[in-house]
Amino acid sequence: MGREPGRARLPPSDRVPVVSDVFAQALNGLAYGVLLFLLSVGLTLIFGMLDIVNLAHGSYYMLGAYAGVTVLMMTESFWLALVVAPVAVGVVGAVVERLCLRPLYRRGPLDQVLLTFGLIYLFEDLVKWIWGGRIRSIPAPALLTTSVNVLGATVPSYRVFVIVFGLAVAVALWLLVEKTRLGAVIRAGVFDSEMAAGMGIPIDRVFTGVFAFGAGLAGLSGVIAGPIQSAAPSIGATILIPALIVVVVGGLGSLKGSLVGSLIIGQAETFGKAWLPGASMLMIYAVMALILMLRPQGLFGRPLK
Amino acid sequence: MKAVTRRTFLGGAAATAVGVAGGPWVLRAHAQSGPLKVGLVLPYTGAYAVLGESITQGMELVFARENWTVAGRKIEMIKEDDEMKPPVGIRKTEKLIDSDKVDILTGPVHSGILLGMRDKVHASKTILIVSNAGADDISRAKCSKWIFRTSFSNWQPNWPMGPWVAKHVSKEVFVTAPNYQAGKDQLGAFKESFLASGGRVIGEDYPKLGETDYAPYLTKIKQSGAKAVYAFFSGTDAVGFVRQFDEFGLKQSVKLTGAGFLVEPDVLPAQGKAALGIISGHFYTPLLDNPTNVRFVKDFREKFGGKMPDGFACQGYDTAESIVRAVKATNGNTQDKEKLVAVLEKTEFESPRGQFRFDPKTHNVIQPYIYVREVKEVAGGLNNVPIDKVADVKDPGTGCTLPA
Amino acid sequence: MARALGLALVVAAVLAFPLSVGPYPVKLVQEILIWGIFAMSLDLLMGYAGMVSFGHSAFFGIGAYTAALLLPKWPGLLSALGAPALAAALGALAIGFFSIRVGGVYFIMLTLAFSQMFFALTFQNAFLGAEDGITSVPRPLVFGVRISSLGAFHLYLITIVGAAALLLHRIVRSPFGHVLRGIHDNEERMQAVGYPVGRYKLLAFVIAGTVAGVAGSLYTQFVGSISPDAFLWTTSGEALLMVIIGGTGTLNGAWLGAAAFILLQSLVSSYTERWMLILGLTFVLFVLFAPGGIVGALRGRVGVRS
Amino acid sequence: MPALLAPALLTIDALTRTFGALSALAGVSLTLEARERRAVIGPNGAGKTTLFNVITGQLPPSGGRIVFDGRPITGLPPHAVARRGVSRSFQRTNLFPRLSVLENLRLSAAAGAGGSYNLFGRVERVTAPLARARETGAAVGLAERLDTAAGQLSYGEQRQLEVGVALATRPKLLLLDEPTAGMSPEETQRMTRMLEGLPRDVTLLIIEHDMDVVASLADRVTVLHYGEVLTEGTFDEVKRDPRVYEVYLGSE
Repeated sequence: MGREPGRARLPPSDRVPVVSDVFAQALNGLAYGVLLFLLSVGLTLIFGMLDIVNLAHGSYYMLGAYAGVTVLMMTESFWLALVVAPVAVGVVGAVVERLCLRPLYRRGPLDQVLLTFGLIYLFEDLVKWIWGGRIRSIPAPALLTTSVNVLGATVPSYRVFVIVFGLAVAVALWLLVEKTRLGAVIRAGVFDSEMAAGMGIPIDRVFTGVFAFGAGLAGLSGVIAGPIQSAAPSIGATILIPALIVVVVGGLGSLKGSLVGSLIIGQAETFGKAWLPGASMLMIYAVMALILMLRPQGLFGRPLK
Repeated sequence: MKAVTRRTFLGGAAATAVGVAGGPWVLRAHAQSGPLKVGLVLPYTGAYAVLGESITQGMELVFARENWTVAGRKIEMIKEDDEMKPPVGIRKTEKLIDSDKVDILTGPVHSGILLGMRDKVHASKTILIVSNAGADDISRAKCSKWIFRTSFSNWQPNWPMGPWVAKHVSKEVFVTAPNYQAGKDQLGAFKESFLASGGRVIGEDYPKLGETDYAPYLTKIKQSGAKAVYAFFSGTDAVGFVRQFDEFGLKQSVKLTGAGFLVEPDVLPAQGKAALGIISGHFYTPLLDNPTNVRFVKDFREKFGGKMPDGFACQGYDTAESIVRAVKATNGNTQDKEKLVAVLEKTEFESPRGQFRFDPKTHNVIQPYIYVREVKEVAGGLNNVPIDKVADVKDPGTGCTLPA
Repeated sequence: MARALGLALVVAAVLAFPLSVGPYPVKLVQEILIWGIFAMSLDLLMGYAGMVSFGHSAFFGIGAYTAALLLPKWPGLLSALGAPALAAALGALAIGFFSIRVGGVYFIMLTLAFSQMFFALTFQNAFLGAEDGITSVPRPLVFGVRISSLGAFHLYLITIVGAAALLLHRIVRSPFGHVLRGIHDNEERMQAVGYPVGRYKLLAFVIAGTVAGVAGSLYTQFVGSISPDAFLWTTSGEALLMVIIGGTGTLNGAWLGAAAFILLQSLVSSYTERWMLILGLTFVLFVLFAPGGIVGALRGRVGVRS
Repeated sequence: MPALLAPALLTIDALTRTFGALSALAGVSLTLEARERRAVIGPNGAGKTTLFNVITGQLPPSGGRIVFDGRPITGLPPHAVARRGVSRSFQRTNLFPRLSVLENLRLSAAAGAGGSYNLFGRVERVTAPLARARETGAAVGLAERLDTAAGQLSYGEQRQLEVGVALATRPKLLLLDEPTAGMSPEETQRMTRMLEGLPRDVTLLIIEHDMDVVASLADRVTVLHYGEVLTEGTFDEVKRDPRVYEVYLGSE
C-alpha cells in the first residue's frame, strides 16, 4: 500500500532539514491547523453572534465524539455518524440555551460564563455515567484508511480529507454568515435585539438556533477528530484551552480570525514538535502572548472600547 | 423553572449538606473493634478510573473467595477517589490513616501521589502495598520497611526487552515516551540493556504528556530510517500514538515494540487493528496457560460480566492475596507491624503471573517472568499472545536500605 | 452583619473541632480555611473591583512553589510567608500590567491563558519536579519551634488566615475599597471624575494576588508537597465556584463556598462517584436561582447580586 | 463682561476629529474666558458632544490644540484632564446606580483630594470629601435624598445628580451636556435657577437645545454646524443671524 521505499539516512539529529522534511512537517501543520479551526469555530460563532463565552464548548465536542461512537456501533457508517451526531449535540445545545442561558440574558455576560463553567463538571460526569470511563475510538471510514504520497511526503488520506472538509466548512460558514439572508437576520438580531424584535424577527428562536448551531459545530468536530484522537471523558477539558487560545489569538467573534489563528498555531506547534522538542508545550502560549501584547483584541477582533 | 422556588431549593441544599457532613464520622466511630480495614487510594473518576476499577475488581475477587473474612475478622474495603491529583490523594491517605485507622493501605495509580504519601506512610508505620504506581525510587532511594509493591517498578517490564529487541527485531531503534518521569524511567531501563546488547539508539523523542497529534514525531521516525521503534505510552496517549503510527503507514517499514502498557486491555479495544503485530514486554497477559491464571480469567469473567482481566486486575489479585496470606499467618493480628512485615517478606504463592515473591532487599515484587507478547487476532478478538519470556526479573534496588 | 458572621465563623472553626475529634475533621477545617482565604482574595477582585479573573491560580501556584523551594533550606517565616507573598505580588504585577488593559471577556481569557502558561512551564521544568512537583516540604519554624503538630499548625494557620481576612475586610472599607466599588459600578465615570482607574485596578490585582500567594504557600505547608495542578485552570475554577456559591461581594461568603466545595469533594465522593455531577448541578442552580449565593440568600436578597 | 486682561481659561485652536471619512470636527476654534458662561448650540450631528469628548480626553483629537488654564491638555487621558479642573456631565445619565447619592458625590469629591490610595483608613473619617458631597448635594437640590441609591432616583433627580457629580470635583470649568434633556418645564426651571445660582468662579460651557435656558444662562453663544463654528456672539446677536435660522430650519 504505502510505496515509501526504505532509504538509508544519516541519524536525524546532525543533518540540516531537507526540503521534503520541511514540506512533510508543513503538511502536518496544515492538517493540525485545520483541525484546530474545526475545534474552535463553534466557540467563535457563539461568542461572535451572542456575546456568550461558552466554556462548555469542550463538552459539546466530547458529546459529539460519544454520539459518533454510538451511531457507529449501531450503523457501522462513519458518514451517518458525521450527520447524526452534530444534530444530536445541536439539540442538546438548544435545550441548554432554552433552560439555562435564556434567564441570564438580562443579567449580563458574567453569569453566562459562570453557568457554562458549571456545565463542564455536569457533562463530564454525565458522559462517564452513560458511556462509562473506557477509552473508545471512532475508526476512519473504510476508503480513508490508507496513506497517500504527496510530493514525497506520506500523509494519511484521512488527514487530507480533514484539510479539505475543514476548509469547505470555513467557506460555507463565511457564505452563510456574510452572504445569505439568514446570516443577515442573525447578525441583525444579535446587533440590536430590540430593534430586530420590533421588525418581527423572532429573537428567542434566533438565539436558540445560533447557540444550537454552534454546539452542533463543536459536535461535528468531535466526530471529525474521532479517527485521529480518541473518545474519553477527559477530552472535553483537553481541547478547551487550545480552542480558547485560537479564538483569542484570532480575535473573539471573528470567523476569519479563527481560521488564520488556528493555521498559525497549527504550524507553530508542529514546528515546535519537529525541531524544538523541549518547548513543544510552550509554543501555543508563546504565540498567544506575542500576539496579545501587540493586539489585545486579537488579529481580526473588534477593537476594544 | 420557576416551579423550583428559591426557599425549597436552598432548604433542600442545606439539609443534604448537614446530613452528609455528620454522616461518616458517626458511621466510623463505633466500628473500631473487629474488622480488618483495607484502604484503597485509587482514581474512581477521570480518564484513569478504568485502572482504579480493574485493580479494585482484582482485589474483590480474592476477598469474595474468602467470603470477606480472614482469620475470623470481617474484611472491610474503604475506597477513596484520589482523582489522580497528588493533593487529593495525600488528603485521602491521611483520612484513611488518621481517621479510619486502616490496618493495611493499598494503591495508588499515580506515581506523584505515591511519592507524595511516602513520608506520611513511613512516619506513621502504616503498611502500604503499592498496587500500581511504578516509580523506581520506591524500590530504591525512597524505599521503606513498611512499603511493599505487588505491581512493578518502571524498570522491570522494560529492562528485559533491551536484549530481546536487539536480538530478534533490530539493532537500530528509535525510542519515544511522554515527557514525564515514568516515561524517562521506562526508556532509561530499555536503553541501558539495549545498548549493552550492541544496539544503537538512532533517535529519541519525548512528546508532551496528553499529546493529541503525533504526526510531527511519526514523520521524524519515518525520516530517521529506523527499522524499529521502542515506545512507552499509556491511556489516551497510547491510543493516539498506535493509531496514528498505523495511519501514517509506518507499520510496513518499521516494527513497533514497547512496554506492555502500550497495548494493555484498557487501550487495546480502542486501538483495534492498528495494534496488530505490536510486540510488548509485560509481567502478565490473560492468555498465560498456567492453571492459576486459567481459573483467575474464568472467575473474573464470571464475576464481572465477561470483562477480560488485565495486568491491573492481576495486580489487585496479588495485593489481596498477599494481605489474606499475611493476616492468616499472624492469625488476625495486625497491631504487631514488625511481625506483619516479617510475614509479608516471606509471603509466596501461585499468582496468575507465576510464582509470586517479594524481594526481601527492596520489598518490590520479583517478576516471575517478563513475557514478550505480540498482538494477534485470537478467539476472543485482539489479545497479547505470549511468544517468549525472561525469568526472575528483580529491580536493582540501588540505594535501598529499607529504613524503619 | 457580614462582620459578625465572619467572626462567628472563625471562632466556631477553632472551638467546634477541638483536637480530640481526631485529625481528619480538623484537617478538613484547615483546608477550608486555606481555600476560603484564597477564594476571599478572588472575591476582592470579582465582588468589589468587578474584575472576573480566570487565572487566579497563577498566584496560588507561585506562592506554593516559592514556599516549596525555600522551606527545605531556610524553614523560617520569611520563606513560609514573606517570599511567597512577594513572589506572588511580582507575578500579579507582571500579569496584571498586561491584563488590566482589557476588560470583561478579554480579561477572563488573558488571565486564563497566563495561568495555563505557568502550568505548562512548571509541568516541563525538571528543577521544579516536572509533573510530580516538589514533595516532602517541611513545616516552617515559628520562633524556633517547628510547627509539625496538628494543634500548633492549627493555631498558626488561624492566626495567618485570620490576619489576611481582617486585612481584606479593612481594605474593603477603606477609601481605596470604595474607589474599587466605584470602578465596579461605572468605570467610565470614575475615569471622568479624575481617577487613574488602571492604577487602582492593578493595585487591587496585586493585593489579591499577594493574598492568593500566601494561601498557596499555606497549602504547600498543609499538604507537604505541591504539583503543577496548583496552576491549572481548574484551581481557578474551584475558587470561582466557592465565591459564587458563597456569595460575591461579601468576602465572608468565601468561607461558606469553600466549606460547601471541600465537604462535597471529600465526603460526598466517599459515598458516590457522581460527586462531580452533584457539584456541577449545585453550581448551575446557584447561578440560576441564587446569584447572591448563600450569604445573599441569608440576607434575603436572593435575586440581586450584592 | 469678563476682564479683558485676564488670560483665556480655555483656548481651542483648529480642533479636528475624523471617524474614517466622516469629519465630526472640521477645525473648531473657540476661546473661553474665566467666569464666562458659554452655550454651544447647533442641530443634531453638529459635533457638540464630540467636542466635549475631545476636550475631556474621552476621544483623542485628529488634529488641533487645546490649552486650559495656560497649559496644553490635548490628548491627555480623561482622569488627567479632570485633575486639571475640567469636569463634565453626560448627555445620557452616567452615574453609580447601586451606590447612594451621597457616595456618588463623595467619590467625585474625593477624586482630586488624594488619599484615595489609603488602604487602611476608614472612609467615614476622611471628612473633607464627605462635607463637599453634602454641600454639593444641597446645591443640586438632593439634600433629602442622600441615602437613596442613585438607580432608585426619578429621571429628573438623576439629571440633578448628574450635574452634582460633575460639580463635586470643585472644577474651574464645568462642561454640561444637555443638563435639562427630557425634563418637564418646571424641572427645567428649577435646574436653570440652580445653574444660575452656581458661583461665578465656575466657568460654564453648556450644550443646550432649549433656547429659553440658553437665553437666561449664556453670556455668549457659539453655533456649531457640520463640525465648524458657524457664528459666535451674544444670544441676541446670534438670534438675529439669518444663517442660524437657515441652519436650524433647513436641516430640521
